[in-house]
Amino acid sequence: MTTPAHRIQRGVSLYSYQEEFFLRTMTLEDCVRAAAECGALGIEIIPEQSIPGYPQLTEEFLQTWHGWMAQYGTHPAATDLFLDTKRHPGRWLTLEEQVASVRQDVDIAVRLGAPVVRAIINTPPEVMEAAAPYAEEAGVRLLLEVHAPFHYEHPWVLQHLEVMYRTGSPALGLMPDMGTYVRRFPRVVSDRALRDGAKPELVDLIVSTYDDHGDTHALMDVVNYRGGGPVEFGLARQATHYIWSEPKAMLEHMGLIGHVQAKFYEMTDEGVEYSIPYDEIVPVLIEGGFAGHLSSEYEGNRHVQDAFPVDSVEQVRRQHAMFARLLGETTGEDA
Amino acid sequence: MTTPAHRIQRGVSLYSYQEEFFLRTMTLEDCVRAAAECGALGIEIIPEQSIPGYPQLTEEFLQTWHGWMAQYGTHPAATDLFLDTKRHPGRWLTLEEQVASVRQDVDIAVRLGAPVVRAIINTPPEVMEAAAPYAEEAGVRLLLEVHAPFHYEHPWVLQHLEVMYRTGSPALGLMPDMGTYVRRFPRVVSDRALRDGAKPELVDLIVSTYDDHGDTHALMDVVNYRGGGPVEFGLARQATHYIWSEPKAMLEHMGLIGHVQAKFYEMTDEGVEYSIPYDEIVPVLIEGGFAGHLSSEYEGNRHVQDAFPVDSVEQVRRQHAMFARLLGETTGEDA
Amino acid sequence: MFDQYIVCEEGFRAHEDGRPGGVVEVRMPYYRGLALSMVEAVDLVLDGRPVPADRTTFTVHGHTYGFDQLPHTTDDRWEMGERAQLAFTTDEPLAPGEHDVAVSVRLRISYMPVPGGGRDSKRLTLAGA
Amino acid sequence: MFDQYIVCEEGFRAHEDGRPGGVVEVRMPYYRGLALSMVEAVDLVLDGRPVPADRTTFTVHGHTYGFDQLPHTTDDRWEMGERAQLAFTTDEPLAPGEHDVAVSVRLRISYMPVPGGGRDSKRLTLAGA
Ligand SMILES: [Mn+2]
Ligand SMILES: [Mn+2]
Repeated sequence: MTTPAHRIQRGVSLYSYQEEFFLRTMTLEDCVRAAAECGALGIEIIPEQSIPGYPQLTEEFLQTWHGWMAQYGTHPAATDLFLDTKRHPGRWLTLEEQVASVRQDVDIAVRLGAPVVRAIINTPPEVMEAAAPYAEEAGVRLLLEVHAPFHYEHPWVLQHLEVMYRTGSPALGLMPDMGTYVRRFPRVVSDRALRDGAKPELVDLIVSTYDDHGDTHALMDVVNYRGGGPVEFGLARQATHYIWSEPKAMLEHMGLIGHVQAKFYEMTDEGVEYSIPYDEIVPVLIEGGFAGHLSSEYEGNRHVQDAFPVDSVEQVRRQHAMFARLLGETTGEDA
Repeated sequence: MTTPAHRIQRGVSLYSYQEEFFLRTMTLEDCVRAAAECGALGIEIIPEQSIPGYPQLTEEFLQTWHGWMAQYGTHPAATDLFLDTKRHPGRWLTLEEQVASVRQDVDIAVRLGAPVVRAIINTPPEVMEAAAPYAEEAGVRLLLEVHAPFHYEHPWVLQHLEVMYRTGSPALGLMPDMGTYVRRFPRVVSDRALRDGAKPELVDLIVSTYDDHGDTHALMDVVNYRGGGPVEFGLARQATHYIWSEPKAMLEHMGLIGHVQAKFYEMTDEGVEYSIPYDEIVPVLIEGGFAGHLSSEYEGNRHVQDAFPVDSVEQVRRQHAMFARLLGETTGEDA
Repeated sequence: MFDQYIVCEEGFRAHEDGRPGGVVEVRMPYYRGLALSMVEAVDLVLDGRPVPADRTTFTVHGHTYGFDQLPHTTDDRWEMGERAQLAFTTDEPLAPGEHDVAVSVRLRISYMPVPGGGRDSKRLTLAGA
Repeated sequence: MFDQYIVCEEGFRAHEDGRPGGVVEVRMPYYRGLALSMVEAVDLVLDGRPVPADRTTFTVHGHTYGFDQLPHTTDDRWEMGERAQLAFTTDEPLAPGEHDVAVSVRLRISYMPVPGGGRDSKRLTLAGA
């Protein structure tokens, strides 16, 4: 198999190890090491998750952080910002406060050494526009995460694209979350609903409606007509949150795409993601000349933790074995 | 103007006078008379709304009812059934109980003299199939109300169509609700939200997203990103309940369509429905050879009652003036 | 759709027999009648204090029920627009004059995935006892 | 996503100073930390009885707050996975042995139109006082 030349780098968002980090069975250093061990050298970090005391970063922490990067051969790939527009009860952050919040996260990215900042999907386009010069000066790209159920034709994303194309700011761009390419319903989610007591025939209805990419508009209603209750309604609601469209839609905006969040729910024993067709996605990224990180976002833990041990490290390892294969890297096994 | 020959009859569902009937400012007889006075001679009745003591019908009531029909020159056009699958707490009606419920409503339709029964959208296809022979024997058609957000390609409706085409039962058919052809957002609904304190720019966003027939998938999210609260969320939810598609879609199934519910929200001073293009719908019904009732369902009262006097009689009168015009009836005014 | 009509402006009165508490008349916020088994709650908050359901009774067209009886009552109905009497017992007699009366109705409507019903509150003047 | 981890199995204890009531350790069901101003409620139900919020206090990394203080506290955070101490006062001292502890956390998460958070309940044994 020959794979075209490409400049895609592999990475991991430490979001992927949330189960173990939450339960304190892995430290932050353990997370960095785990990523490095599967050859994912780009580290994406959510400061509000991983760094107690955020938004303060101590010199000691920074020294440790950069020390790990050197020690494990990793490099900071991205940070993820949140925009807490509802920080204060009863009032919204002003535009100025929102921009200040983004600037603060740009500063943090600079100190951590990350060239990219994920702007969460609720970041308004005018905040992106106002923060762009600051990010540009800081040498950091501010990338809007295009998260399900959004897509490139959605009015909200179109408003962002208008800002990006009009200003032409090199600091602005997109960060697609591959949760926008869920071709079939994640079975870890439907299996969980079954364990929670959902009626199998209603689970089938929901899953097959999703898998047929049919009309989920009134799915909740139909589940109700068929005798569903809260568990089935929850599953039906999930089905309206996932979306599928052709990954080729990224090609049109590839110039803006600086980082990809490789959301996944389950890497099977066969080494493929159950619901997201990475074997179609990765070739699109190669074709488009994508030169950023393909950064793991494991999100299956919440769906299996009730009944099974969560092994995020193994799940990420499997995803990167798949990426190495799809990216044409010569692995030890092949040699 | 010449209008093609047609066999469409005009009618009113007494649902239209719900405000006045609820408040006891109109009696049931007043409702029948009001319909007759606008030339809508087909009376659609919701027994559970209009007949205290349902499901019992006294001989005295029946005599009065048929007396009104004779007195006002009206005739029963349809009854509307509900299927209370959750009648008992903690358990669902069995299939047998559901069929028995439908049969009971068929009996009531027969006693009231109505040739058509509206089957509510939550009626399962297997209940329709099981009740069809009974309805056929009773000489009554059981018509599934195709209500927003359902349409003829929706899996739920497809299951019903499968039963209808497979059994070929003359007792089964469809009753489209014209709330499935809402081309633009009803302004009585958005005006109410403004009176309830919704931010004008968010009302504009919701209305224009609907009117552009854009993606309402994440509309609630965007309204949140833009600072919306409960009133705006309620309006966004409304926007996902209305639907628009081409009325011509009815042509394919016209053989099954035995009655049409002419849902409306506002007849303007200019004599048109603000949001539903009846000037496109009526020609489709004529073209398809529709021979049932076009039966008013006024539903604007709930959106104006907080601030304005409700005049359902005038609203229905205006709708029928419009229908008379679109159906090419010679009116006194033209003569 | 009829939330604003739930609490009737008329008929708010103390018990005739002098027991502490009274009666408020209420209508169902729905466009048809329902068997009582589908009336899940008619909750009363009087002057800001919730009145427990077991201190209220519910009367439609002369038939009185406790709220523990409603779930099993499939052969009687709260008709569309009908004024039902929600009778309640309080510790102290109601003071003459104005009171805040808030009523929330929860209905089990089969075609809806979420509970139906609605809420209303009005400031009512106690009718002369 | 972390509902089942809200109530910590360890650390459920009576007050050391003998006041009636005790402490339960709780974690936030969310994948990041939040400023305390966005923690809208941490409601405790003990053996089926709700404990009013004004009889509880909330401690993160040694800083103790009343729930009336949280809305204004934007400069301290409940970190991801951090065990906070929810201290509560009861009328009677807690009986030794097992208790039902139910905690519901409500969070104001800006990108969500509905409240975030979650709930958990566990049967916990009171640590020897
Ligand atoms: Mn993501
Ligand atoms: Mn209808």
